[in-house]
Amino acid sequence: MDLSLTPEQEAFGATVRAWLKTNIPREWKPMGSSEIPRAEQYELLRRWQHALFDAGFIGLTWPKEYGGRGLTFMEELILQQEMALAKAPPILNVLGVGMAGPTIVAWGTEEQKKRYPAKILSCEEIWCQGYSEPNAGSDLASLQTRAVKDGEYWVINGQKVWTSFAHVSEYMMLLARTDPNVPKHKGITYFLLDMKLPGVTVKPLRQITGEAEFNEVFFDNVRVHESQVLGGVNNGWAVGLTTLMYERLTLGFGLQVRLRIALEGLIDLARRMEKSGRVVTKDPVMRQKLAQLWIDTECLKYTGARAITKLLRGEMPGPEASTGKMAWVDTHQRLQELAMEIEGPYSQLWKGSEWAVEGGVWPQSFLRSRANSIEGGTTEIQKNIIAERLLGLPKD
Amino acid sequence: MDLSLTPEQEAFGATVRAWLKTNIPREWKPMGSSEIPRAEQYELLRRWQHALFDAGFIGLTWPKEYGGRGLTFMEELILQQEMALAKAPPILNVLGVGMAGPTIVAWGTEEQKKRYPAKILSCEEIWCQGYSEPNAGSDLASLQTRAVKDGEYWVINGQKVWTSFAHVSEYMMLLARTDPNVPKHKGITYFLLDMKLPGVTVKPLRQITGEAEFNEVFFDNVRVHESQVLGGVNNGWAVGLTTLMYERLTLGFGLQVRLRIALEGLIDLARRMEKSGRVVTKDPVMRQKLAQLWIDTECLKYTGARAITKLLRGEMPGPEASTGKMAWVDTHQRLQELAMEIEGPYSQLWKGSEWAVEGGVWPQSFLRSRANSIEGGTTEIQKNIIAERLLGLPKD
Amino acid sequence: MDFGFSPEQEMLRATARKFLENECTSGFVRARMEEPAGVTDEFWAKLAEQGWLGLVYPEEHGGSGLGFVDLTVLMEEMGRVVMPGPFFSTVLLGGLAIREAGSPAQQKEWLARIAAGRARTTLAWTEPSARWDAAGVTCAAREDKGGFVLNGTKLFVLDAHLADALVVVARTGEGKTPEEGVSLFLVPKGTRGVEVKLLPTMDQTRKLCEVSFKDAPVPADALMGVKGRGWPALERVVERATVALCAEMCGGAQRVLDMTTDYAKIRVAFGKPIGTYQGVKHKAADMLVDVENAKSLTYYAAWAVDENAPEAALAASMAKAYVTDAYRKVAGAGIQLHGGIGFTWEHDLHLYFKRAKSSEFTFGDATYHRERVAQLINL
Amino acid sequence: MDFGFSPEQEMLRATARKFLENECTSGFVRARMEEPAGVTDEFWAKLAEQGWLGLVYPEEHGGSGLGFVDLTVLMEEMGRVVMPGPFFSTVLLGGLAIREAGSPAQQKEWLARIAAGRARTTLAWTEPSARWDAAGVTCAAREDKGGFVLNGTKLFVLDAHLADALVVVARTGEGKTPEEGVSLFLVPKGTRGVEVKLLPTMDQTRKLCEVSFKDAPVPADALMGVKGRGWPALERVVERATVALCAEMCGGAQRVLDMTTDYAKIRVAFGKPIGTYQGVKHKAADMLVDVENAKSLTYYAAWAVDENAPEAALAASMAKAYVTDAYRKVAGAGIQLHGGIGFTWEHDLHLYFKRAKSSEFTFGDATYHRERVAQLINL
Repeated sequence: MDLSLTPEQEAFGATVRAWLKTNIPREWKPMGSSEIPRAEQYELLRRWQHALFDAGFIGLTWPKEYGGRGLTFMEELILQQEMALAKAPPILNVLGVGMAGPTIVAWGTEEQKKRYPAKILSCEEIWCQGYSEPNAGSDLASLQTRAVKDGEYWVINGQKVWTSFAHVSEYMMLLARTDPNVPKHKGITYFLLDMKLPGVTVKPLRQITGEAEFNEVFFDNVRVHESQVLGGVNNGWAVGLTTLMYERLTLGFGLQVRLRIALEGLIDLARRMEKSGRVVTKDPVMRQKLAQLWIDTECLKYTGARAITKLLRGEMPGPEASTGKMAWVDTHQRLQELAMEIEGPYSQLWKGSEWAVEGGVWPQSFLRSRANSIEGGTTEIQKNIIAERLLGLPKD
Repeated sequence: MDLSLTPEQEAFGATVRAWLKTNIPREWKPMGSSEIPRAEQYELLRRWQHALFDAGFIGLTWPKEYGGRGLTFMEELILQQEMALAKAPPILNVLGVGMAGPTIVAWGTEEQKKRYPAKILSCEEIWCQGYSEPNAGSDLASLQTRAVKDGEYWVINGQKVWTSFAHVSEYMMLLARTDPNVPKHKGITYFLLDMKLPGVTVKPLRQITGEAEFNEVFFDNVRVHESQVLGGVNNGWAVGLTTLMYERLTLGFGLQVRLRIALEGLIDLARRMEKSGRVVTKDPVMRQKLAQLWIDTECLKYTGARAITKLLRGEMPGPEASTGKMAWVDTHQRLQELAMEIEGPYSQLWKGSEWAVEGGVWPQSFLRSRANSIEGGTTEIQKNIIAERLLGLPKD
Repeated sequence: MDFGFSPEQEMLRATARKFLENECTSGFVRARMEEPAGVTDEFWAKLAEQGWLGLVYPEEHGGSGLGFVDLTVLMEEMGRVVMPGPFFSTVLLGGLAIREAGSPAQQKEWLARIAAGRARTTLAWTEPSARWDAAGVTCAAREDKGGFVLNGTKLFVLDAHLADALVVVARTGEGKTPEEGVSLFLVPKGTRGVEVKLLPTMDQTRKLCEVSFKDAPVPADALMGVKGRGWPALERVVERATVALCAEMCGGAQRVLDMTTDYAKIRVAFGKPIGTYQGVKHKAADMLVDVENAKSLTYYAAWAVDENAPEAALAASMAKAYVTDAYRKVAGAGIQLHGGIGFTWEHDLHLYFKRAKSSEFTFGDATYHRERVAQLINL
Repeated sequence: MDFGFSPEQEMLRATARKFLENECTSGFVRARMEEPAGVTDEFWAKLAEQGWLGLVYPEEHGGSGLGFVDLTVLMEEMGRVVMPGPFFSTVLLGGLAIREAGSPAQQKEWLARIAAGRARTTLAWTEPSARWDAAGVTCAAREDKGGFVLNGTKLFVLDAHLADALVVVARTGEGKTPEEGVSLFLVPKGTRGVEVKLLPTMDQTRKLCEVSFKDAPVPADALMGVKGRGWPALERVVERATVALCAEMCGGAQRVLDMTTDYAKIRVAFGKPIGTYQGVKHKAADMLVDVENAKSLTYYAAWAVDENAPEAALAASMAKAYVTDAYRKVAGAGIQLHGGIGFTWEHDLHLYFKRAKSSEFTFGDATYHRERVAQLINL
C-alpha cells in the first residue's frame, strides 16, 4: 500500500501543473462550488477543452489510434487532481468524453472508431445522452421511443427528457426500442444520432434553479442510417451499460476533486460569515459539521484510490467503486445545505442582489444539488443495485 | 383548543397526587430511565398494583361492572401524568391491563367478563401475550401453533417466543391456528389460556442485556376447554387487532410520561458529568442534542393530546395516534444513545463496578432500548402500516 | 382539556381552503412571483373582505378579535398554497407590532386601515449582521429637535417596498444589557432619507428589501411605547409571528405530503406504482411523522401565546426548531420521491421547497432555536 | 500509487482468517467473556507462534519488523471474530509505548518477551476525569531517594489485571502547557502500593481495570525517556493504537454486514426472503457504504502512520471519527434487520454491538475526533 507516486508520475504531474499555470483562461472565475458548465461559459469552455486536447491532456486512457494517449488511470487521476488544485474550468463535452467516446471505443466498428472519438476529445463535436424518457425514469429499460426499419434507415419517433447539452450537441447517444415483442431489455438498440437530422426538435426544460440546463428532445420520423447503430441491433442495453459503468468511474475522479474545491470554498465562506456575532468557524456546532464534511470528502479520495488500484492491477472494481456515487451525493448535498446554514438569511438573496454573498452562487448550486440524488440513477435505485449486485440480495 | 383542565379534573389530579405522596413504597428507587419491571422488583410491584386497585387508580376507563371506574381517557391521562411526576413505580400486570382486559371487555361472553378483568386490575392474575413465534416475526399472521378440536377441548401444539412475564403469568392471550385450510388471517382463534395446564413449558430467553425478561413457551398437547375461546372460533385475527390498537393508545400515555422521567434523569446526568473538563450541559454540541430530545419528548405529549381529544369527542383517532409509537421509539433510542455519549468511557462499566455511574443503570437501559424498534411490530412494519392505512399507498 | 379545533375553526379552514384553491392558484402564485408587488389589489381586497387581515385584531379596531389558534388554521391554509404577498409582513409583523407597542392613537390610526385592506406595514428589524438578538440592533435613533433622526441599514425586510408604514427597530441608547436602549418607531412611507430597495430572492413568493436610513427625521410621536424599552414588545411580536410562520410551514409540508402520496399512487416504475415499494413507503411514513409532530408543536405554541402562558417563548422556540427541520426534510423528500419531474420549474414542488428554505432562516434556524430551548429549560 | 494490499498481506489475511475461525470460535469467545482472564495460555502461545505478538516490532527484538498496514490486515481479522484477550493492550498499548519511549535496555528486556508470548503489558493512562488530553494526567510521580513515588488513580485500564508491566502516565511537574511535565514509567507487576481491580464491563470481551497507586515506589530507571517530556511519545502510541483499533472495528463491521446479508437471504416474511424488500435492501446498502468508507479512511491512516506522514494525526482522527459512527450504525442496523433473534444473548450480534460501543469510547468518541480534525485543518 503506497499513496506516493513514481518519479515518472511526479514528472507528469509537474508537466500538467506547469501547463495549467499558463493556460487557464484569464476570464475564468472559479466559483467555489461544484461546477456545472453554464450556458454563458460554453464558448470559453469549448476553447478550453480544445486547448487541453492540443496539449494532450484529455482522453489519457483512450487508445492512441483514436486520438487518446494510451496511458493508465493513474495519469488520469493525477491530471484530475492537478486540474482541481488549479481550480481549472471543467470539460464542456463531459458526456462525450465520459460516456460516448469510451462506448464507441468498446463497441464501435473500425469506421466508427476512426470517425468519432478524436472529435469528442477536441470538442469539435459535443455529445448528449438520450436515455431518459418522461415515463421511464428509474425504470430506464421501459423506454418507449421507437425505431422502425425502413430500407437502410431506421425511423425514430418518440421523446427524451433531461437531456443536458442537447441544444449545443452535434450527436446523441440514443437508446430506442427496435423490437417491442421481446422482454424490455432485449429489444433496445443504441444509435449514434446526428442532432441536425430533420425531425429532431430540442426544447429547453426549465429547472428549479430557473435555468434550462436540461432539454426535452422530440423525434418525429427521424431517419437514421443503419450504419449509425452501435454494437448491433437489439443489443443496446448491454452497450448502454458499459457507458454507465465507465461514467461512474471516470466522472468519479472529477467529482471528488471538485467536491474538495467546493469544500474549500465553503470553509472560506465560513471564515467570512458570522452567526450571532461569532465567526462561523469558531462555532463548535458548525465545526462538527465542517469537520465531518472534510472527512467525508477525503474519504471519497481514498475510496477512489482503492478502486483505481484494482483497475491498474487489472482486477474488477469492487464495492468501493459502486458506493462512490452514493457517498458523493450524500456529501455534496450536505455541503450545499451547510452553505445555506452558514449564510443564514443571506442564502435567500439571489444573483442580482447587491447584498448576495459571492454573487449568489451558493443558493444556486444548493438548488442544483437537489438533482444529484435523482440524475444518473436515483439514490433509491443505486441502493437496490448495490444490495442486489454487490450483496447478492434477491431481486423483487 | 385548550390544554387546561376542568375544576373536576384538577380535583381528580389533586386526589391522585395526594394519594401517591403517601403511598409510593419507600423501597422503590426510581432509576432515571424508562423502566421495565425487573424480576427482583416483581413482589414490590405486585403489592403496588394491588394498592392502586384498592384506591381505584387503575382501569379508569373500564366499565364499573367489571371492576373499572367508568371514567374517560382524560382521567386516565391525568393519572398517568401524576404517576410520572411522582416517579411512581410502573404497573406489573401491564399486558393484562393494557391488552387482555380491554379485549375481554370488548369480545368476551358475560361469564368471561365477570371472571377475568377485575383480577387483572388487582394483579391477582398476571397475563402474558402469546402472539410471536420464531418463524413469524413481523408476519404475525403466519403463526404455526396449532389447535385441533377434540370433543369439548382444543389440543394445542407449538411454540411462542418473546413472551414477557410468561414465567409469572396465570394466563396467556394465545393466538393459535384452528383452520390451516383458509387464508392465513382467517384460520386463527384467540384463546384465554391457563398457564398451569399440563403441557405448557416456559423457558427463559436470555437477551443482550444478560437478563431474561422474555421467554419461550412450548405447548405439548395442551388441552384447553372450548369455553376459553374469546370472540369466536377462527375470529382471532380481528380479536387480536383490537388489542393491538388499544395497546398503542393506552401504553402511549404511559410511554410519554416515562420518557419525560428518563429525560429528566438524563439531564441530571449531563449536569453531573464532564467532557474534557467541561460540564456536559455547558457543551454547545450536547446542548443541541439535549434540546432536541426535550422538544421530541414534549411533542409526544401534544400529539397524544390530539389523539385523546378525538377519542373524547367520539371520533376515530387520526394519524397522530399511529405515528406516536414510531416517534417514541426514535426519541427513546436517541435518548439512550445520548446517555452513553454523556457517560463516555463510564458507559462501559456494568452494574457491580463501583465506578459505574448510577449503579450502571444507563448501559443496561441503553441495551434494552434496542428492542424498542423490534417489539410490538418493527419500525419497518410500522412504516408499512402507516403508508398503507393512513396514506393509502398500495400494498405490495 | 380539548386539544382539537372547534367547529368554527373547522369552518374557517373549509372556507379558507375553498377560497384559496379558487383565488390563489398555482398560476396566480407564479404570476405574482414575476412581479415586484407579489400581490394584486383585487386579491388583497378579497382578503380584507374575508375578514382575515384583521383576524387577530380587536373588534374596536375593525378586527375580528380572534386568537392565534384561529389564525393557525388560516396560516396552514395559506401555507398550503404558498400564498404570496404582504399578508405576513402586514398582519403579523407591522400590524402586530403596532398592536403590541403602539400608542392608542397609533393603533387607532393603523389597525382598522390594515384590517380593511387600506394599509400595509412591515417590520424593519434585522441588519446586515443577520443577528436575532438585541446586540444586532445598531441602527441609530438620535434625539434631535424634539424628534429623532434615524441612521443605519436594515436588511431582509419583508415587503418594505409595499409598506405604507415601517415599524423600525432602532437604538436610542446603550444600557447594561443589549436589550436596553432598543426603541420602536412607526415610520410612514415617504419619510425623507428612507430608501427602500427590492432584492431578488430565491423564494420569489417572499419579497425582501434593504431599507436604509440617512438622517431620516421622525417626529417624537413616531416613538412606540417607552424610549429604550422596545425590546420586550418586539420579542412578543416575533414570538407570535414565529408561531404563525410555523403554522404556515405546517400547511405547506402537509401539501407536499399530499402531492407526494398522490403521485406515488399513480406513477409506475418496473410495472408497479412506486408507492408499492418500501423505499417510497418508508420515506412517506417518515414524512407523515414529521408533519404530524410539526402540527402538534405548532398547535401547542399557538395555544400558549393565546393564553399568554409563561412557557409561550419556549413553546415558540420548540415549534420553530422542529417545524424548520420537518418542512425542509419533507420538501426535500417530496422532490426526491417525484424524481426528475419534481426538479422542474413547471412542477409546483419547488415553490414549497424554496418557501421551506426561506422560512428556515426567518426568525432563526433550528440550531438557533434549539440553543434557545436549552437556555429556557435552564440547561 | 498502489492503494491495495500486497500478495503477502493477502496471505496474512487468509492465514489469520483460517486460524481465528478455528481457534477463536463464538464458543471460545463466550467462555472467555465469563472469565476474568479473557484469554487462555494455549491461545496466547499460538498467537506468539504465528508471530503476531511481535508483528510490528523490530526483528532485533524478536519481532517481524512489519508495518501498520500489515497490522491492519490482522486487526481486521481479529475484529471479525471479536477476539478477546490482552492482544490490544499488550501489543498496541504497553508494548508500543515501550517501543516508542523505552530506553534501549527497556526495549531489549520487554519487546522480545512480548513477541514470544512471555510477557503482557498495558498502558495506565486515563483517570476518573476520563479526559484524553494532557490536562487529564494528574497522577503524581514525586522524586524521592533517587527514584519516584507514584500516587493517584487510573481508570479504564485495559487488562491491567493480566499485565506483567504497566506503562504509567504520570505527572512529574507542571509546565507552561499541560503537556509539559508528563512522564512515562515502566512499572512491573508486584510493585508495592499498586492495586489492580477488575471492573465488570458491558463489552465482556474487553476487560477494564482500576489501577490505584498509593506511595508506590519506582526506581529511577523505570522512567521512560526524558522526565517531563513523555507526552509526544504517548501521543504517537495512541495515534497508532487508534488506527489499529479502527482496523479492528472495520473487521467487526464487515462481519456484521456479512451476517446480516446472509440472514436476509434466508429469513422469510410475508412469503418472501426479507432481503427482497427495499426496506432491508436500502439499509444493507447503507451499511455497505459505511463499511467501505470506514476501510478507506483506516487504510489511509495506517499508511500515514507507517510513513510517519505529517498528516498522520489528522488521518487517525478522521478514521476514528468516521469508523466510530460507522461501526455503531452498522451494528445497530444488524440487530434491527435480524429482528428479535438479533436481540438474544445466544446470537453473536450483541458481541459486535457491544464491541462497537466500547471502541466508540476508547481514545475519544466521534465528536471529540471531529473537533480534533477541525483543529488540525486550522478551522
